[in-house]
Amino acid sequence: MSLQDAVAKYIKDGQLIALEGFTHLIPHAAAHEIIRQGRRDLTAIRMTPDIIYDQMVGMGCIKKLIFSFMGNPGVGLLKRVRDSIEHEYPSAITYEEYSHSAMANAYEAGAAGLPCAIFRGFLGAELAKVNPNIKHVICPFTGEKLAAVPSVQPEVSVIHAQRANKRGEVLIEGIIGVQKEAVLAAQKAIVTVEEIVDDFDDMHPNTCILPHFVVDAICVVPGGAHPSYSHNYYQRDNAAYKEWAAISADRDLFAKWMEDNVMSVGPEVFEGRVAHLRGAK
Amino acid sequence: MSLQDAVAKYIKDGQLIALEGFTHLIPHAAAHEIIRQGRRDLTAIRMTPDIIYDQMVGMGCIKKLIFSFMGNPGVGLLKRVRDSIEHEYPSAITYEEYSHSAMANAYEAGAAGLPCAIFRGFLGAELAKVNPNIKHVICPFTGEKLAAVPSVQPEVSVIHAQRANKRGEVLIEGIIGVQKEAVLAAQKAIVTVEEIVDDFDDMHPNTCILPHFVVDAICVVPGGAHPSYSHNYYQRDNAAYKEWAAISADRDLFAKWMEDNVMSVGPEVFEGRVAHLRGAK
Amino acid sequence: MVEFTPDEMMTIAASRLLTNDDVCFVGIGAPSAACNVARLTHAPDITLIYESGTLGTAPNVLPLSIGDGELCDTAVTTVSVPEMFRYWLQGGHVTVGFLGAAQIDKFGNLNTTVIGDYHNPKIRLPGGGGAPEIATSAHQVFITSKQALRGMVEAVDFYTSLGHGTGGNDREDTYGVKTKGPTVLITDLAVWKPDPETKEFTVVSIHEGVTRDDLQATCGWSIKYAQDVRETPVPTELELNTLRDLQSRTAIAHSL
Amino acid sequence: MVEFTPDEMMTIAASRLLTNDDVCFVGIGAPSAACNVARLTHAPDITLIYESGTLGTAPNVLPLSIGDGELCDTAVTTVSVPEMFRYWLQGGHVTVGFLGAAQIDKFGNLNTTVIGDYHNPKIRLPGGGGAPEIATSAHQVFITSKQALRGMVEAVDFYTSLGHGTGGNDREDTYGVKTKGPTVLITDLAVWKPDPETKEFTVVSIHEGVTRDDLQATCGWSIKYAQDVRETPVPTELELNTLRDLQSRTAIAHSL
Repeated sequence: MSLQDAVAKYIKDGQLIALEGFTHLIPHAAAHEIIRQGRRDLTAIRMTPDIIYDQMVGMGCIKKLIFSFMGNPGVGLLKRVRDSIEHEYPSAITYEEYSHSAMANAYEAGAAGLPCAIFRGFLGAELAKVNPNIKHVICPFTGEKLAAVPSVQPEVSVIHAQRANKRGEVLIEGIIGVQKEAVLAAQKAIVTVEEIVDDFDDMHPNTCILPHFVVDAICVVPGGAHPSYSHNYYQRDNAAYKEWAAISADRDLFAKWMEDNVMSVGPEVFEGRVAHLRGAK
Repeated sequence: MSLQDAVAKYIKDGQLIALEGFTHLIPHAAAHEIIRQGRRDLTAIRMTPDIIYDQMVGMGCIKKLIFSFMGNPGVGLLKRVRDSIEHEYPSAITYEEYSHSAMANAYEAGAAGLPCAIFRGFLGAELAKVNPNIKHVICPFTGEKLAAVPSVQPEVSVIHAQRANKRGEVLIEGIIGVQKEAVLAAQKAIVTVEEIVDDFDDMHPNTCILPHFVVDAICVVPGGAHPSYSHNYYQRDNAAYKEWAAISADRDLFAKWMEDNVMSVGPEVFEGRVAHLRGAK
Repeated sequence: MVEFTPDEMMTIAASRLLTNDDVCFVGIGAPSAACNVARLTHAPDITLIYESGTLGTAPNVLPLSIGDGELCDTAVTTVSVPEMFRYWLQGGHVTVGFLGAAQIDKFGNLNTTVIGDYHNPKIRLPGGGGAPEIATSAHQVFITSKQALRGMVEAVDFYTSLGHGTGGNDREDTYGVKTKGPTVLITDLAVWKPDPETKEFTVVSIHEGVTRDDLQATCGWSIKYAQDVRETPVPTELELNTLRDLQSRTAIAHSL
Repeated sequence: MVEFTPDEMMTIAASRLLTNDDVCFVGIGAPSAACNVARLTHAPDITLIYESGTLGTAPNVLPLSIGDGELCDTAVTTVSVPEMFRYWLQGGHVTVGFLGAAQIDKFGNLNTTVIGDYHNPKIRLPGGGGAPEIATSAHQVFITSKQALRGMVEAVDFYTSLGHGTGGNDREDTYGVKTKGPTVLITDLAVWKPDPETKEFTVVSIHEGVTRDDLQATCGWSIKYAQDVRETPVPTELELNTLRDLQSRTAIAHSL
């Protein structure tokens, strides 16, 4: 399925969505397609909102963020998200904030079909006071007070993966993050991949592979993670991450960059963006 | 470390221990060493007590079993355990019984350092009435009543794995069961392996490897899983499993078999037992 | 005319109920044979899951244990046992759970735990294993059982896993379980389905050559019949050959 | 005589506190540099864990992000993020958690969430990420921070992660936390350790060329000094070369 068709079919205004990827395999191409199709009022979950959610917030797609660390990794802050939070530009967003541990547990619980996750968390941490969705349960055996958070259950999850095969199975390897959990926790899952191969013969028996029945759309977008990376395909474009700081800091520069690099192009541009990052190591 | 030394050093009478392996990689050699050293009053945890716990119960090592399925897989019942439960021969044992889901969750919670596991379980299942350690918690978000069980936290866990390297890392692949959880949940871990290699170069990045700091003793016992199997080393000895039914059914035959095949030999016999099972496929 | 045994009929009747879209949580024995016959005949794309963690497996021979190497060798991937029970079973991905039992009652409640009192057992059975949660997490449950008076009983000695409880809407009303529960019982003599109202298993088709007296003589409760009882179609040559080939490959492999 | 910058001194002083037996949960920036200098000098067997799931990693260049491919390529194994936080951090295997912050108070409570009111922020910072649970699950916590009045404050605006709370035994008494918490603060000007009773950070060694006035001018609380304040040993040539080589390899790699 084309990425355009998959986004049009599965992602609707007002939905609860997750685009995941823990620095590796971030679905940039899919995020840009969502922006191009003008989705609005999304509640967007992500452990580490970085450039793609900065772009989606800056373009007015998102009304609420659910997250645990909001930054341009290794570079700095997300200026479009800050502009929205601090100055309501282009519109105000609300947010619901957790720790990594809480969100990782919440994804795990979502994948496990549970309504909540329990863990030892937020001890002395003030988020528990400002987020009413951080509650507690008492262990019935030891009396210990454990943190409880609602499980993550997106209506649609979107991830990028290395490849799929003709049976519709999806391979993820390297830093696998919470992508498997994001897919299993969701009602629908869209996966962009570098390529589709005939089969996955000779894989290690315990490789992270998603079977066909948990994936709703597979879209081939070579380079679709750029400037994030695909282990065994191309490297991270660190320069692009650093450049984002200046683009994001200026409303007009941001608007022009989005027009030139997102709005007036399509998913096919990603392949060219990673040409210089392939085979480097 | 020799298996004799590892068992002597770490396993003491009266302890809470787990020997794990889900049909694959069952630590038979280690179980035999525990029997030879005459350990008593052990509380022995295992999802699937099969031949090794039948042997340990029959030889009087165990005072209590914690389990979820007690059988000779694909063959039938465990006659030594039944003789103990039904006729207190050679001694009475008590037991604490769960479902696979409960025990898998309890191992997972033990590995995660939590006092209990919660899951959707035992709905309409009578074990919840006869096992006082099956309790419930209420989800603070949805009000759903979820099952809760204490986490598994063995004093010592024993597993068999394919191989270790010189840094003390342990590789497990194929059907990995709950072995990683058993090791992480335990205070001490003994691992028997087929061999020690220099290093694990060229492994898949997401392979199940236990780092050195969670393993206390590594003992080389080629064939140490027999009649269970080691993926990539030798096949399961199905004939031996079938033969066990007759041996286990008769007290005298059992005693003689144990004398001949366990008490009067050592871990070195295992290598010969798997010779005909290597490379068969 | 093709000759076949009641066991073969049971396995083949069960295999016919499976589809390409099913994700089956498979137990050892008749369920395993049925699922693989389905895969090798009309449902090549069926997904078979064994609780050892092998996901999407396609064994060339039937496993003796739930964790034979063959299952791992042919699987799409093999995951840990905690993941299997948390993500794949409890996560709601299993469409059909396949169970057997030492005792079954007319509402599909199953006992594999104990004959007699739990604390003073006459016979201590293996226990539930995966069954308690398969019975409630799988979208629906198929049961296979050979008919015998001591197996098909008016009341099971112990609820290892929930079927339809005391019948009617007891499953949801008393236990809050929203999955369908047992939707079919396939024995060596007949195929049974729950009455839509009472949820009591009623005979919907009888295997060739079996009489109603045969059925009642091997069943501990008073049997009810559906309005329209058919004869179970006999195994086709393809079905029978597939099953027998599978079993002979298995016999050779397990005698190694 | 070897020349070095305050930043270099901070990183090297931090690296010296790590041992071969440590299992470090490493953050990006100064902690990452310190851990890798330790690994490349006196602690070659140290285990470094990054929250992206890379366990036992040995990067040849410093990662720009917590999930650079280099971390995975050189790791013993790479696990999922839920496993990292559940089994490895919460499971109690991390001996040293390495944290930094936008604001720190004298008890090692850290703020990376917000300047101003949480609901009406003056500056919205990135948030806690792994810090809230690293601070309480790691056996002990090392903190690195450049000294500045706006960073080293009398009271943090928001408790992103718990240090010693209000001091004394507050950490255990109020929150039930049994791990040690912050045991050292390494700044670009000095090394600080908590007073055994009050748990207030006190200066135990001052970097070469730094005066007590320099320290107080860049610290928002009234500084206490240990009885025996030393001068921090200057970087050795090996330490400095190791750090600089690492940083130049990193600069080259990141400019690709």
